[in-house]
Amino acid sequence: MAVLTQTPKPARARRSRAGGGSAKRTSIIRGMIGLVVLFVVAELISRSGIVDEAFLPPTSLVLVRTGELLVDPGFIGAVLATLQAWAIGLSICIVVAVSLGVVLGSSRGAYSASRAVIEFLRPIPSVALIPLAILVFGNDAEMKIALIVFSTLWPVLFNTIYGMHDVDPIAKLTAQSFGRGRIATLFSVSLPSAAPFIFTGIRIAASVALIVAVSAELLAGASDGLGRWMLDAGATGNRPDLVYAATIIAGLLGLAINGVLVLIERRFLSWQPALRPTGKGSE
Amino acid sequence: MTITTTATDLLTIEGLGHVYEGRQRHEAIGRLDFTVPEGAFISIVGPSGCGKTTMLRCLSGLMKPTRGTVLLQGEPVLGVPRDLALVFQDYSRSLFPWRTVAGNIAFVLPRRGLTAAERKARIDESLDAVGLTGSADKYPWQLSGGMQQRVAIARALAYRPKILLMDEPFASVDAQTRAELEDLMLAVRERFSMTILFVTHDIDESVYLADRVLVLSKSPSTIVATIDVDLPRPRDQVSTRELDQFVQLRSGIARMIRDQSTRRPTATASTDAAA
Amino acid sequence: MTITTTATDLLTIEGLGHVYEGRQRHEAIGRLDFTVPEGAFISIVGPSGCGKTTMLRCLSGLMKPTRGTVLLQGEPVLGVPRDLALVFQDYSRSLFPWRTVAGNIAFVLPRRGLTAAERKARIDESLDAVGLTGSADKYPWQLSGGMQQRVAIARALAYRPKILLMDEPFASVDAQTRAELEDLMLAVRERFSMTILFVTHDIDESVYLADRVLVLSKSPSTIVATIDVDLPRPRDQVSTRELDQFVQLRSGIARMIRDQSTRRPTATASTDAAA
Amino acid sequence: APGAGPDAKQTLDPAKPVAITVGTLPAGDYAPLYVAEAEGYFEEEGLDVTIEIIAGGAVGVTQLVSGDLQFSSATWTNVLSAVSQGLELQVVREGSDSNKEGINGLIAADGSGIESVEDLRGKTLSVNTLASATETQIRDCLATAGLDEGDYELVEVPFPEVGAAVTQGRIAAGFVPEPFITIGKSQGLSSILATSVCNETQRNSTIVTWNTSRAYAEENPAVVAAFVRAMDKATKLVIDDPQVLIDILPTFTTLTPDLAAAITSPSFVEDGTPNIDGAERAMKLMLKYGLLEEPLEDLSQYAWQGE
Amino acid sequence: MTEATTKTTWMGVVRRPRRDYRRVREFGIRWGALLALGLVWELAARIAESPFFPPVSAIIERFVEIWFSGSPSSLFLTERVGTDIVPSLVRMLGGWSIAVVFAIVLGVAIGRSRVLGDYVEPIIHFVRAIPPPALIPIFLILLGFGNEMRVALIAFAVIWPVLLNTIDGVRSVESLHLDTGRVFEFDRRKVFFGVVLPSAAPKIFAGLRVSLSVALIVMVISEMVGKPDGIGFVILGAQRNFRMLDMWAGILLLGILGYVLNAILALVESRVTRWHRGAREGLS
Ligand SMILES: Nc1ncnc2c1ncn2[C@@H]1O[C@H](COP(=O)(O)OP(=O)(O)OP(=O)(O)O)[C@@H](O)[C@H]1O
Ligand SMILES: Nc1ncnc2c1ncn2[C@@H]1O[C@H](COP(=O)(O)OP(=O)(O)OP(=O)(O)O)[C@@H](O)[C@H]1O
Ligand SMILES: [Mg+2]
Ligand SMILES: [Mg+2]
Repeated sequence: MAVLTQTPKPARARRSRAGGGSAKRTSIIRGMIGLVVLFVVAELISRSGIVDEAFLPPTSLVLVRTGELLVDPGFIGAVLATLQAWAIGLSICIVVAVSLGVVLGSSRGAYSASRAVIEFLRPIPSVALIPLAILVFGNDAEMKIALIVFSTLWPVLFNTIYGMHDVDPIAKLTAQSFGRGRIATLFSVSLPSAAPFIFTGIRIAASVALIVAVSAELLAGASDGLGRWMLDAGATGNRPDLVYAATIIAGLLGLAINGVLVLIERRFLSWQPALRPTGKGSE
Repeated sequence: MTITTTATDLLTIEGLGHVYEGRQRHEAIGRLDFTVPEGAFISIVGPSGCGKTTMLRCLSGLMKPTRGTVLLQGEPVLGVPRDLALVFQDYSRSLFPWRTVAGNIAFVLPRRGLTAAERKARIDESLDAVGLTGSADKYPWQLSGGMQQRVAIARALAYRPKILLMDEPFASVDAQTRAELEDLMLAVRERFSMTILFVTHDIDESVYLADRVLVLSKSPSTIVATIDVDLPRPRDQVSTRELDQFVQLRSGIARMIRDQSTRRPTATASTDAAA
Repeated sequence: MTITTTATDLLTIEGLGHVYEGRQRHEAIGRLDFTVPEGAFISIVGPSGCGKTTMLRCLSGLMKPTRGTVLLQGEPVLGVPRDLALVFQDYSRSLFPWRTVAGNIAFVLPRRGLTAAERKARIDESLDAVGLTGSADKYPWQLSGGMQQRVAIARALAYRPKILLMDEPFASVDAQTRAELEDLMLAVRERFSMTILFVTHDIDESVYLADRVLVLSKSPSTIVATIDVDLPRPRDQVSTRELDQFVQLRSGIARMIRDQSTRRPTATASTDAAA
Repeated sequence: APGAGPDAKQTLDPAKPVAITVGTLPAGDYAPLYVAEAEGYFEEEGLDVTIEIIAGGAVGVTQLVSGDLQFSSATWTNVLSAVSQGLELQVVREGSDSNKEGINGLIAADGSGIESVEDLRGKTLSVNTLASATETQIRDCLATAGLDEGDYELVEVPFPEVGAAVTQGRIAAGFVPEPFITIGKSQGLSSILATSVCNETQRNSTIVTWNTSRAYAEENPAVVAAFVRAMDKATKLVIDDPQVLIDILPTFTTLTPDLAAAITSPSFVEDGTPNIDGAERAMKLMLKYGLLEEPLEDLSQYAWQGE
Repeated sequence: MTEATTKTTWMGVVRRPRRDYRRVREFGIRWGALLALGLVWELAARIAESPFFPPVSAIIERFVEIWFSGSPSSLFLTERVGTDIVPSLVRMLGGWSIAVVFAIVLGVAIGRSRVLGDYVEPIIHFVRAIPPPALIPIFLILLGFGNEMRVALIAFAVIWPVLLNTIDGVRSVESLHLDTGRVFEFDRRKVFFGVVLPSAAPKIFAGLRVSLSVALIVMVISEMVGKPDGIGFVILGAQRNFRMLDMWAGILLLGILGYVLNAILALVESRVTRWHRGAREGLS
């Protein structure tokens, strides 16, 4: 009789999610390994002599500078100034973009009325608006915040709209069939169901906000902040090591922010297929 | 309790028809006219794809039919009427994955007018009725298919609707549980004086539960037969099913459905097969 | 064709057990030991939530059981074996919404070794077999629940597996179609000499189709009874079901399931109720 | 503001200081502002000064007009561009000029074969900002040396990146000011053209100007006068005592004290009265290189007439 | 639901006209809103008379003058289209396409493999938080001032939204679809193109849309150093010389470009994910 052949698939060890602690530890360790590899590669490039060390200092040196900067009160002050603008800008953005996204994602009319305006405004780069922002808001935190809000609005808005359009109609019908009105359905079905996707938007926005904050400081020479600090270190002191150290700190900030957001997501959105502890067949 | 024509009509369906538009236009419902008296238990049977789900959607106001009207106590149904609940055929998708079983049920309870203790009691009671006492804190995706289906039923029961529409609600449960759920439906119907429309593929079940069975033709569907079921109540899983009348009714309906399913032209006349 | 113990065992299940880990640990399968002879048609019945779906997932290699082994022709199953197909209980979610009905079926056909005409023939043939000839170009979400379920069946049949696992595949179709599909299963089993494991809640169906019925206890499940069905073949919807032996078998199984479902302690001994 | 009106006294009461915000950049040319602040000259004049870092001369000018800043540093080129577009500005003081060798220049890598201006023919060189005073300066110097506009290509490279770009041969030479010339020496880069003194025009041209908006100047002549006096005093101090500059540089830039001592100090202007001839020369270059379309009439109206 | 509609459909009259009407109305609303915005701007600018905020009419006039006042033989395009718009667009699309391909492939890999995700996700979140302007020096050193640097910078910035959305989309693929693929012995390619991509497509497209506007933004940033060409330089140069009309014309150009590119993308999207809309809207 016919001989059945088995797929020559190696036994893929299904990672036990039972010991959540140990699984978390493995993934942290793996992440560290990844970062270490990144720095080793960067060190090799900077030592390879492709570029003069005077201009591209060795990564190890930059890391030493990074360590020094972390205890430099002047530098920390600059970082805090940036973070403050970041936090305010992102909060405003989330409130505005999510509520706008919910309205536009659930109403056809509002969606079509806004589309042309949005599509037109969205690609206008915040950097092109810097002089105007300075004009209207002055050269300090308000200007940065305005630019942050303007540029982070879009990822959150779009992910919210997409998320709202992606809700399973049966779920919406269910709520309606139990007498929930449009608004209630919106809050109790559409919003939770779109939440993971909105959250991805927020994660994108969180780093865009950081980028815009630092860029605005760097390009507009804002009066305070990490970007201003980098500008000074580069332009008046010719200290590329310090500039790169500050760049690394910008990256580390992003990593930390993302870490916090992931924790929040695990805590509140653990029902998603991707995060289920015993995902059926998810490997 | 048998239904007489003098009872008030809760729902009046007149010339109902539905066509799914789109590139492939499909006429799902041809023309349906019937009434649902208050407190009635009506079973609906018909070949797969004949438009039963479509019909329930139209009755519940979730979908606007392309033709005809649905009147609830004489008023046209525009939105979903208060006090109406629907158990979806696609139960697994109608449960909210971000809420636990208890959370899914709590979701449909009215926000006001219930104390916390009452809410809890309702949830426990309805879970108990469908045999899921221990699963209140699980998520839907941690349950088996049949258990999910029972959660959907429990949710509808906890809502205590006046009109309950059920779309093949027992398709995924075992025979024994099914029998228990059938009796549960009869009991809650009495207790809360609900009006129930019940779509099923199980002909025995349709007869066992109902005051009246509607047999639909295949798509575009029309009513092939309206069969009043005069079996005595209270009904009993063993003795009722042994009645001659029951056996007659079910084989009559089975024959009609067979006629519909096989690929012969649709029967035209609406006949009263029994009673 | 009846199964004798001398037939080659295709699948051997030894000490199979599964525990769902997580915050709420759940032991779904207690311990299962059984064998599936080549070419057998085995029905599996058991109360809702007892672990039937879990078992099929383990057998098919989609999930690694926490205990025990599954041997396919003596080799442990690690991945999904080639030539194995599974009809999921959650049919509506297992269809690809971005492909038409025909596309869903074409998708599982091997890319090589079939000409375009052969592919088309296979698709048409399988759609025809489940009575969906006209729906080839529709999308799954344009179909009724029962039609979607039949697409899932057609897809598995078109694949022409050697081993076919089916999880309540007829739950959403009407009685007449169900009977036709039952006979279809028997026919394809003969024609392509498939080995079929068939989960169902319909006890009549389990007996009518199978060479052997496995009755599972409630969760954590064990085998309550292994019942060899010695009904003559070919089977017939009317005459087979009228046989005394058939009636005996089904009532025996029904009793066993009733014992499982009601909240009494699990029966311990595995008994051969009939045969 | 107290003492408003053209006839008011030109001094302020130190007991009731007037708050002003001054925009500038953290570089040597702007040191007098920091000195005046550090030495308390502003306080003596009745000014409470906040120093704000600006993105560049042009943006600073925008902020003057919007009222965000009361004074800010820029160049004549910035000012003339702005007034040609209808922004009302006044230059109140000149800060530094170009009359000194070694404060800026074109640098090239040693051994790259680029040793004189003539070697730049057909090559790419950099300035930090195009459409600015530095562009006109470079073009003017190269024209003096015999290179026409088509003989070379100009690209924009920020000062800190010039060293790397030149070393790697991505550009033949790049324009940098101090401290990059001094730093470059230790990295194998040397100046092939001292742009500050490349011809008579450049030798006499102003680099930094201190400006305010016309409206502010008209309404607050006493404040402007006080600001000017404090700045003049600080400028004189820096010129008289070079150590003052060396000491103050590390406080507002990231220069190390060693480097601050090593670099060529800017050429501060002793009498900072706005120089209309210098402005004329800047305008001619702007017209020549397309930064202005039409000549402006009566440049003296853009200079603060003072006490 | 009126008797009239009942009759028309009953007699088999196709319901096309109604749908066309809806389209027209949507079109009207969409452009009406933009027009209204423009009018408000025009009025406000005329009243305020700020040199920094000129009226729209003047901006449009200048916009046409700079780029669209050429001879009929050159389709009314001026020479400046060749130096301002074309190089920018080529770089932007180049960087964007490279990033998109890379991001989708990487995103699927990470979305499918927990282990790979564990290793590289921290790197991704680290690197994506670095502001592109801060990277200009490194890119300058490694790639020079030419197009390579600009394309690389654009690609670098654009990759993140697509990557993140792809990972997210892939992780939320219906697990039963993957199981179905395993049961029917789909090979990797088939799983990738047949299951994962289509089902993640809606989310990937959300990322693509965001990334398109990011690409325009970074295009402008990248044109602030190096060769003086492109839209970014036009805007920047105008800002430096206080030519507010030119600057606004440049911003208008960016808006229009963004709109057009996005419209093209939306068209592709609606083609590719037609099933999705059907599946989501078909029931209501
Ligand atoms: N969204 C849709 N678009 C187009 N056609 C549809 C849509 N939904 C259902 N149909 C078609 O309408 C017909 C009736 O579907 P419906 O779901 O009402 O059937 P049903 O009686 O509930 O069948 P089943 O017993 O199989 O659930 C079917 O032929 C189906 O193909
Ligand atoms: N992902 C999961 N996580 C935790 N528990 C689960 C999960 N999936 C199933 N279970 C539990 O395992 C038990 C067996 O589930 P399974 O789906 O195998 O039952 P079944 O026999 O197929 O039932 P049905 O006939 O209702 O489909 C159930 O009690 C269910 O609650
Ligand atoms: Mg249905
Ligand atoms: Mg199951």
